[in-house]
Formats: sequence, C-alpha cells, structure tokens
Amino acid sequence: MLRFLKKLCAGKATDLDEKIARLNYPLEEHKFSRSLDENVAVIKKLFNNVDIVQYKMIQSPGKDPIRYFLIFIDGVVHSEIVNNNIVEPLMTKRPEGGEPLLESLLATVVQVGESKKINTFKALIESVTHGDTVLFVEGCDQAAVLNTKQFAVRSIAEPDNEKVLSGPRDGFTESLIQNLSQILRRARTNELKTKTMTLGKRTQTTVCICYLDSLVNKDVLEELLRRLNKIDIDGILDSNYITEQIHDFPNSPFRTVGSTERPDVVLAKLLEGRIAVLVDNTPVALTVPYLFIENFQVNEDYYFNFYYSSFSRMLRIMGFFLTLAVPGLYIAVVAFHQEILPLQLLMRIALERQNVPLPAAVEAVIMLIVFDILRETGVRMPSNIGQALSIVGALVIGQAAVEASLVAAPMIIMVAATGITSLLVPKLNAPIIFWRLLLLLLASSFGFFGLTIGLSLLFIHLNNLKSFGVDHLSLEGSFSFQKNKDIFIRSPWPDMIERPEELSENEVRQQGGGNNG
Amino acid sequence: MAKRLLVCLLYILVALGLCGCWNYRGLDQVNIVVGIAVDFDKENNEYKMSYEVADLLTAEKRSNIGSRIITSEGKNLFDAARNAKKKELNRLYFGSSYVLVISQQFAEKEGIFDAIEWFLRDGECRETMCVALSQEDTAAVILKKDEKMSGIMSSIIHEIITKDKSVTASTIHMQLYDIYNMLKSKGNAAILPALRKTKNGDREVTEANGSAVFKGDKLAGFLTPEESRYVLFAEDKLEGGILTLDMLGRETDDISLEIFRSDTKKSFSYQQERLKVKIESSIDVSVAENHEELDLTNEEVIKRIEEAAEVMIEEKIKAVVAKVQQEYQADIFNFSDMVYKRDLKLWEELEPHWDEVFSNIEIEVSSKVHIVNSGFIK
Amino acid sequence: MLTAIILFLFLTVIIYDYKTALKQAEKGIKRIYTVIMLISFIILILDSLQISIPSPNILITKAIDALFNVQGRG
Amino acid sequence: MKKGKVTFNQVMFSIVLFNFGSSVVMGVSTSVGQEAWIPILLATLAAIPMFLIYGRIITMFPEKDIFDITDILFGKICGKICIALFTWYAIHLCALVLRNFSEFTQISAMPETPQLPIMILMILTTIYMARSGVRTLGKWSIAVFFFVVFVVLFTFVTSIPQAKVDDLLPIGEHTGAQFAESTFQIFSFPYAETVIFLGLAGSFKKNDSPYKLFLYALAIILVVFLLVFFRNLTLLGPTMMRANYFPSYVTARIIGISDFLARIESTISSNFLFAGIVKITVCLLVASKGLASLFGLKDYRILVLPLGMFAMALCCILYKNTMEMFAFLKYYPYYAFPFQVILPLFIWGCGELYLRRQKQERNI
Repeated sequence: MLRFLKKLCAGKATDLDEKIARLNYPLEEHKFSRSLDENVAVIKKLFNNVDIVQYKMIQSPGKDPIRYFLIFIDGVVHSEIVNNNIVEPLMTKRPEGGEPLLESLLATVVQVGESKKINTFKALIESVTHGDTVLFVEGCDQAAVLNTKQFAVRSIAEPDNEKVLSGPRDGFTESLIQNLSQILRRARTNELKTKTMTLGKRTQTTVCICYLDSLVNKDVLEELLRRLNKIDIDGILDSNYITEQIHDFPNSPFRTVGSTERPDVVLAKLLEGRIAVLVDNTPVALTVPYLFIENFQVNEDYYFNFYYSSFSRMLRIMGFFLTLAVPGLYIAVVAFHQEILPLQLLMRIALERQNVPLPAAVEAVIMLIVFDILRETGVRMPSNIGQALSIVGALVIGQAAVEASLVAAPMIIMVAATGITSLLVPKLNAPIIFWRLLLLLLASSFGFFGLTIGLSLLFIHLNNLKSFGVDHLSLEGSFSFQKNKDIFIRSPWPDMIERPEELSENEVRQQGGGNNG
Repeated sequence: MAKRLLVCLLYILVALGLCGCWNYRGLDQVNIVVGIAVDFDKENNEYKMSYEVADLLTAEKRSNIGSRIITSEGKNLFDAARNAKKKELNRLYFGSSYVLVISQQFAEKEGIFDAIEWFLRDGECRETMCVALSQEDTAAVILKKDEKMSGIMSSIIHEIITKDKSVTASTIHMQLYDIYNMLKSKGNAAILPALRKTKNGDREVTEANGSAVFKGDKLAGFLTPEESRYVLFAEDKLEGGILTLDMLGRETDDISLEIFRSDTKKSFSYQQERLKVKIESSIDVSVAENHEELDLTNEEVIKRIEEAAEVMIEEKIKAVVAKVQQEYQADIFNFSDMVYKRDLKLWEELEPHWDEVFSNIEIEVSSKVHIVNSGFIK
Repeated sequence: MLTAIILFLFLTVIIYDYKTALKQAEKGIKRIYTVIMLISFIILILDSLQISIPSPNILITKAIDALFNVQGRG
Repeated sequence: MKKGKVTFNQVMFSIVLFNFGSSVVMGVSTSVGQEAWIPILLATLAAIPMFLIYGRIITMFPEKDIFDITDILFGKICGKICIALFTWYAIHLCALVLRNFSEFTQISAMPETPQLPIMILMILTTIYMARSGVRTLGKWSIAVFFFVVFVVLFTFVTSIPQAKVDDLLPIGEHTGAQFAESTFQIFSFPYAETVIFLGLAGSFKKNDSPYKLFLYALAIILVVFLLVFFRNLTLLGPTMMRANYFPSYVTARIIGISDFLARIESTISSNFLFAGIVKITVCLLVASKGLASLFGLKDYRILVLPLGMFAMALCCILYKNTMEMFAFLKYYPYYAFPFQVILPLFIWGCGELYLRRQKQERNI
C-alpha cells in the first residue's frame, strides 16, 4: 500500500519534473492541470526567486473542505480587497449552487467586481504581475483572475515641457486608464474607438489606439495597425520605443510621428482625423500622421487671439530657419562674401577678428558645441546648480574668452542668436543640430553656394518624407484659403471650415458647415 | 535610406576636405581697401597704385577706425596691383572700396577707359564705386589725410561727392559703370568730379572742385564748381543747392534761393542743316537769405526775383554749354545719345561728322523759377 | 587634388550604391551602370590629369558650320 | 493616394522653373540690345504652336512618355534610334546647364575654386532629387517658384528709382535678320527646351489639360522674362548689358535702396541655383528614363547616379573656358532644332495617322 503510494507519487513527480523541465517552451502551451498540487508546484517553480509573490492556501469551511490556492504579489494588490473580499468569504462561505465549481464560486462567494477565467500559465503570469489575484480551486483546470490592482499613480499635473498660459492644464500620467479617462471626458461620443493591444515580449505593455470612427483616414489606420503588429521588441518603456519602429523613415532626423503629453492636444488631433496611440506607463501619447507644420503648431495657438497666434507661428517658422542657417550664414559672409556687409560693419567685425587664433569656421563649430554642452548640462542638473552653470557660460565663455581674444565677440552673438532661436521650435531640436552642422560645413567651404545646396538638400529631404502615406511637407501649390488657413497663420475658428484633406475622410468640420464663417 | 546617408556623408567629407581651401579668406587675413588712387610716374614710366586700407592693427576696439596708405608700382595696372602683395602680409580686398581717384597724368597719358574696364572686369570692385579725378600732382595725395584728422579719407570723399547734388551742387557724382556707359555711348565723352586739397583752418582737407571733362577717354579740361552746377541743371541731375542773385544792383548777391526740386527736359529740332537743342527747366525754390529792402509779401517783388533767377539760369547754362562746345568739343550733355534715341535716321546722317555738328548746335534755354515759400520769416 | 576628389567620390558612391541600390536590380541595369560609371570615371580622371579629351561640342560646331556657316555670319 | 503622379500646378511651375533655369542668370539674348523685348515676344509667339504640338502629343497618348510613344509609333529599331537621340539631347543639355551654373558660380563668387567641386555638389543634389522622384520635384518647384519670382519682383521694384527708361530707345536700330537670329536663339534656348518634358509626360495626371499647362507656363515665363529684361536694361544700359556675361547678377550688384540693402547680389545669385537644380534634375530624369527604355529596363532610378556622373564628366570636357561657352550659344539653336522641332513634329504627324488608323480599325 505504502509502496503503491510511493510509486504513485514518484510517477507523479516524474510527470511534474518533466513538465517543469519543459517550462522554457512557449508558455501558451502549458495548460493548468486538474491537480492543485501540480499547479502549485509549477507556479512555485515559475516564480522561483521572486520573493514578493505571495501564495496562500485556503480551505473552505464545513466538512469535505474545498482547497483554494491564491497567488498575488504584495504591493501591487489592494490588500484590503484581498483580505476582506476574497480570503474572508472563501474561508467562511461555501459556494452555493452546483457545477461548475469555479463559476458558482465567483457568483456567490468572491466579492470582486471584475473577474475572468484563464487556463494557461502565460496568462497567469501576466495577470499576477499586473496586480491581479489568481484563484485556483482544487479539481479545476481553470483559474479565476480577480481584479485587485492598486498602483501608486501620480496625480494629474501640467506637463513641464508643454506649459500653457491659458487653456486646460491637465496632462497625462503614467496610467493608461487614467489617460483614457481624460480623453473620454472631453469626447462624449461612441465614435471614439479605443483598440488595445499588447506589445513587448517581456514587458507586455498595453497599447491603446484611439480614433474617431467617422473622421479617420482608413488607409492610415490600416497602415498603423500593420506596423504595430510587426513590432517585435523585448520591452516598451516609453512611447518613443514605438515611434522609432513605426517611423516611415527610420534614418531621418525628422520625426514623422507626433507626441504630446496633453489630452486636449490629443483630442484636437483626433478631431482632425488623426490617430492617437497611448502607451501604458508613459505620459507621452503618439499621434499619426504627423505633418511638418505641426512642429510649429502649439495648442495655445488655438486658445489665444488669432492675430497673436499667427504672429507667433510665423516667428517660430522664422526661428527654424534662423537657427538652422545663422551659423552658416555668418561664416559665408565673414569668410566668402564680405561685400554684403556695409563698410562700417565689416571693419568692426574685422577688428574683432584681428587677433583671434582660429579660423572663423572652426571657431563656429567649437562655439556651437560649447553651447550644446552648456545646454545639455543645464537640462539634467538640479536646479540649484543651474546658477553656477549660467555664470560659467556667461562670464567664462562669454566675457573672458572675448577679452582674451580667443573668440571673436560677433561669434558669441551669433551663437547666442542660434541658441535662442532654437528654443522657438523645441520639437525640431534633433534635426536642427544635425542640419545646422551640415550647413555650417558646406558654407565654410563654399560660401553661399554651399549654403544654398545645403538648404536645397534639406528641402528635398523634407519633401521626400511621408508620414503613414501622407506627405510630411505638403505643397500642392494650392491657392485656396482653406488649405492654407492653418499653415503660416492661424485663422479664426469660424473660418476653419475644412479639415486637412489628406488626413480625414470627412472634410467638413461639424460646426455649422461654414454657415457662420 | 542609405542613399540619403551616403549623400550627407559625402558632403561632409568633401566639405571637410576642402575646408579652409580655395576661396576661404578669413577677415583677419585681408586688408580692406576703401579707396584706390591710380598714378602714372612719367620719369620711371611706371604705374603707381595707392590704396587706402582700414588700419585695424593699431585701432582700439572702442574707438574710430583709421586708415593707412599702401603703395605699389608696376609695369601695368595688374602688375602694380599684384606687387602690393610683396609688401603686405595680407591680401588686398577691394569689395568695399568707395572711391577710385585718377591722376591727371594718367588721364592724359593712358586715357581712363582701360583703367575703368580693368576695375569692372576684376569683379571684386563694385560697379557703384565712385570715380574722381585729382587736380593735384598725384592722385595719391588726395587719399592722404592730415595727421590731425581721424577716420577714413575715402569715405569722406565718397560722402562729399554723393551728397553734393543735393547740398551744394558743385560737382557730379559718377559711378564706375556710368563712366563705362558714357564712354561707350555715342557721345564718347565723360565727366568726372575733380578733387583738390585745400586748407580748412589749420587742417588740410580734400574738397570737390568742379568737374573734369573728357573727350573720348582723354582729359580735355575742367569746369568750375559753378559751371558744374549748370551742367547738373542741363543733365537734370540737380536735387538741391543754392542760387544767389544781385537784386539791388550793389555788386553783392543779396538774395539766395534754395533749390527744392528741379526738372529739366531736353528736346531738339533739325532745321537747315543745323541742330537746335532746347533745354527747358522748371525749378522750385525757397528764399533762404534775404535783404530787408526786398519785401517778400509783395507779389511784384516775387515776380521780379523769379524773372531775375530765370534769366541768370538761362545765361549760365548757355555759357557752360558754349564753353564745352567751343573749348573741349566733348559731348558731355549726351546730345548725341538724345538724337540717337529719338531720331535714329537723323543720327545716322549726322554721325560721321558729329564733332562738327556738336560745336555748332544752337542752344535755346528756357527756365521757369517758382518761389514756393520763404522759410519761417515773411 | 582634383584626382583625389574624383577617386574619393567614386569610391564612396560605389561602396554605398553598389551595396544598396544595385543588389536587387536587374542584370541589364547592373551592366549599364558599370559601363557608364567606368566611362565617366575615365573621362574625369583623364581630365583632372590635364589630358585633353576632344569635346563633343567641337564636332557639333563643325558640322553646323559646314551646313549653315554660322561663323561666317558672326 | 496616386503614386508618382504630379498635380497641374506642380508640372506648370516646374516647366516655368525649367525655362528660368540658366536664362534668368545669363539674361535673355542680348545681341539686339535695347530691342530684345521684340525677339522675346516673337519667340513666345513662335513657341505657342510648338507648345500646342507638345500638348497634342501628350493628349494623344495619355499617361505615356515620349519613349513609349516612339516605341508604339516607329517600332523597335526606328523607335530605339529616336529614343537614343532624345536621351543624348537630354544628357547633353544636362551637362550644358551644369556647366553654365558652375561657370557662373565660379566667376561670380569663387574665382579661386576649381569648378569640379562645384559641379560635384550640384550634381549630387540633383541626383538626390531625381532619385526622390517626380513628385518631390513638383513640390520643390512650387516652393522655389514663389521664391524666384519674389526675388525677380523684389529686384524689379527696387530698381525702379534707378531705372533710366530712356534706354529702351531707339526702336528700329537692328535689322530683320538680327531679330530673326535673336528670336531663333530665344526660341531654342530656353522655350523649346521644354520638349524635354515630353519625357516626363507619363507622370502627368490624365485629366489635366496639357495645352493649358504649357500655355499658362508660357505666359508666366514671358512676364518674368520681360521683367528681367526691362530691369537689366534700364539699370545697366544697353552697352553694359551687352558687355556682361551675367547681366542679372551685375544688375543685382548695382541695385541699392539704402546702403544696407545695396549688397544683396550673392544671396540673390544663390537663389538662381534653385531654378538650375530643377532644370538639371528634369534633364537627368528624362535621360535615365530614356536610357532605361532604350535597353528595355524597368527601374530607371538606379541609372540616375551613373548618368549624373556621366553628365559631370561630359560637362568637364565640354568647354575649355567661359568664352567658348558663350560662343557655343550661337550654334546651339541649330544643334537643338532637330530635337526641339523636327522630332516632335514627326511624332505628332505619325501619331495623328496612327490614331486615325486605329479609329478606322475600331469602326470596322
């Protein structure tokens, strides 16, 4: 008898060992077994060395007790719910009603709002790590996932790099659900579709695609889904992981996917027919398609008076060209085309340059790099050290270097102008750094000719870019006001009758169809 | 997108490889030339060029920038220009030069056309450079400045000449390409501002002293500042200046009129083998200086002043045209161009013996002076 | 100097373009590509070494002169 | 989304820029001095029927370019000869224009720089553009068109205070023969060079009327040419204009409203490059299309690079100096005539016959 039992156990053990040994196979293949002990053994093996995982064996009251097994992770579960609504009822009540056992248990005993059934270890791991509690019942090859999630969530605050003077001040947080709620609150319509999918092999990040059904361009939507499904990556920690994988031109410094931390911006883009991609655990939402002009559009443009907005938008566009071309322009003028300068100015600059040891071109490259070093240190510095930094920048590099004739004063002015104007278009920082250097190099070997060639290249490149099949820079040579209403100027709202044609399938804005325009 | 990368990389490498080569000229490596003087040295049969360059070496950062003179000699203009390199470390940069002063000897010996064409061809000099003739022995003297003076001589000369037509109206502003056009036009004559040195207090300064007349590209003679003013009248280039009149017969000019606006029209007719040119000018003036005996509120007086001014202008213009016709035979008024443009057939007929026709042109001048106001005082 | 630039230019072009653009190309394209590149390379190198190559324009001008006598009209 | 098709405006503006190409810089033929506006008008008149024929060829065979058309009309061997000729013309024109611009850049801005690096930079840019395709070219043309026209208008307006309208006189100085020659020159350079666009006709949209396209373009070109001519003449005077290789550039040097705005020529001259890039790109694209269809290949874009290199090589050996370049201008009309006029006329005639026969066949 004892022997038989031993044998049985041994036989069981070998089965189990085999199963455990095979755990490296795709986990989807591993279904739960009817034996609770076996499941427990596998689970313990799976969470080997994960000490924060809590296991709890419970027995129901009464004779012939049913054995339950609970597994959850401390800290991510709401412990009160686990204690009061799961453990306590399980211990004190027996499920009423007949088979199947799990169903009746969920229906009569467990007091949790959201629950579902799973039958693979893969699903188990996903649920447990996500803050759910999994309940096993003896004799069932299914388990119940009980929603007991409780994460520490940052409170809603205004995003630091998209501050506004007027307009809504809420920003996204790291919680996808909360972010969605902020969007939903603004668009009370069933047209707002949200499609979720899970990306990242190891992080299993939830990604949510939002769009307005009647406005969205179906081609773009299809293309986006195709690209998202193609993503094969370990983990997704921020939406930029996705950006770079659904990019049309991965090597281009220009982004063809927009990003924002503000729900109002997301909704504005949705209303123009764009699609938003929200990623769990990051406050940054993506919007596609992304047009070049969006680099210059700011949500505040639409909240302020349109004269003011139009003016500041033109400033931004000008700033883009200035910050790109000013160093190249300066070098071209100083080293090649001195005739452009009036004599007084020419002599002043020549005087300043008199004892400077380096050629102007080299000087410009060095100074631009110095400026970028200062900027970069400033970004990630505790704010109390920032003051020291500005002293170093202003005094040492500015004044002392000029006094010592190491750097010419006009160069400092030029670098300062470049730096300041680059702040006008923060979204274009990456391409600007690259192209500015290229223009500078071309200008320092060919003067204006090189500069022209450089700008041509930039322009060809921009014309080449596409964002999900839509031209990034769209120049159809159209003279109609509706097409240009939101490019260089921001027209008043009554005049914004049409949506951007290439983005939306429903071009007329639902606002009186221009009756009030 | 490796293609794009390729292109970019290539550009960077090519640019880097060439950085600092060829046309790159650092501002610290050039001498900025602000004025050029061209001389011909008869004794050595050599061309001499003097350049006024901005003096950056001795200048303080916060003071005015002065200038110094560099000279060089050579067998021809290009040779002379190149020889400057021997003496100076830095290359000469002509892109900002204001004035080109030509000496009398040069204009007599060589003719100015070659020099002007050379400067135009060079490409670095601006077509709008101001050209002048020196009345002193050499052109270089004009660019020299008194030790007590600071600043740059050439820019002062440039100011004097360009502002002249609206301030004193005593000389004529000519740019490099204007001269080229004049010399190449049918008249084949030119006029240049003339410069000389003079004392102003204890300083020696340069002043514009009328103009120089060229027949072909050779110097023919000079016109006084006053004659130059009436050339400006005839050419419709006048924008300001003062007219003085003797109204009371006391041998002094007792009233001055300031010119506001002047408009001159030229026309011609051809009768009995004789060309007749009509110059009609209408001038708006204001009374700038007045003697108390003239009552400006009286319309009669105003009319008298106007008539007197008209007569004077008519006579002076006639005189200056006659002088140019008789003494220099140089068609600086571009009558030939006028005939050529308005009546091509007649021009083709006259062209072979134009010189003769020119000196026999009958001039008719009519002027209309209109006193607009009399300043603040009645 | 110029020779070096030409060598460098062609080297870069070949390294990148042969690898990316030409890999999937049809066979005929490869052949034409190579031939034209070779011709232009030879011409450019010879030109940079100051060896004069007859210009096709000379042929054209001569032919036109023979037909229409443009030169004579001046 | 229509792949690779260009809109009406895009084609029109690229035709306009193509015509500006080198002419805006070189100035329109100056051999008749102050009367050059007459040959400009005459050449425009002469260009109208030619442009209509080009338009007719495109409408006869919609969405086909000249290489497909010759193939259909003349069969294998004759078609190939036509294609080869046209391809040669395109690549030769490409080299000529490239040379114009490298000469211009060298003379105007960088006398000490050899021309080769300038050419390399330009040809690489155009290769990049040509590889990017016709749509990019079209979009580029639109932006650049406004820029170039702005520059022309700006210089025109700022030159008004200095303008001497008298320089337009006298009228009737030159003989009919001179006018005829000048007209011929303007007609062949740049007007009839538009024949190159027949090679891109495959990318035009079907419902855009090519007649309208060419005629609108011609009207814009005419206006700009006249503006450029009047500006240059009234500012420089006929003698100076005739003496200069690049009158537009010198005009820009003379224009000055105040001391500060007096020195804008180098910025302006680099804007002309924009138009030049369009011209070179179009030639390059057509040449590579021609070469591809000559050998029956599908992908012409890969051929852009070797052809660009070839154009550069050709460009290097074309002339020994600037004087030769301007001397060749005299021969150019005669050289280009077969490609610009005879070949299209021939295609047109054959095409009409072909269509008629097809109609008859269909009726039977």
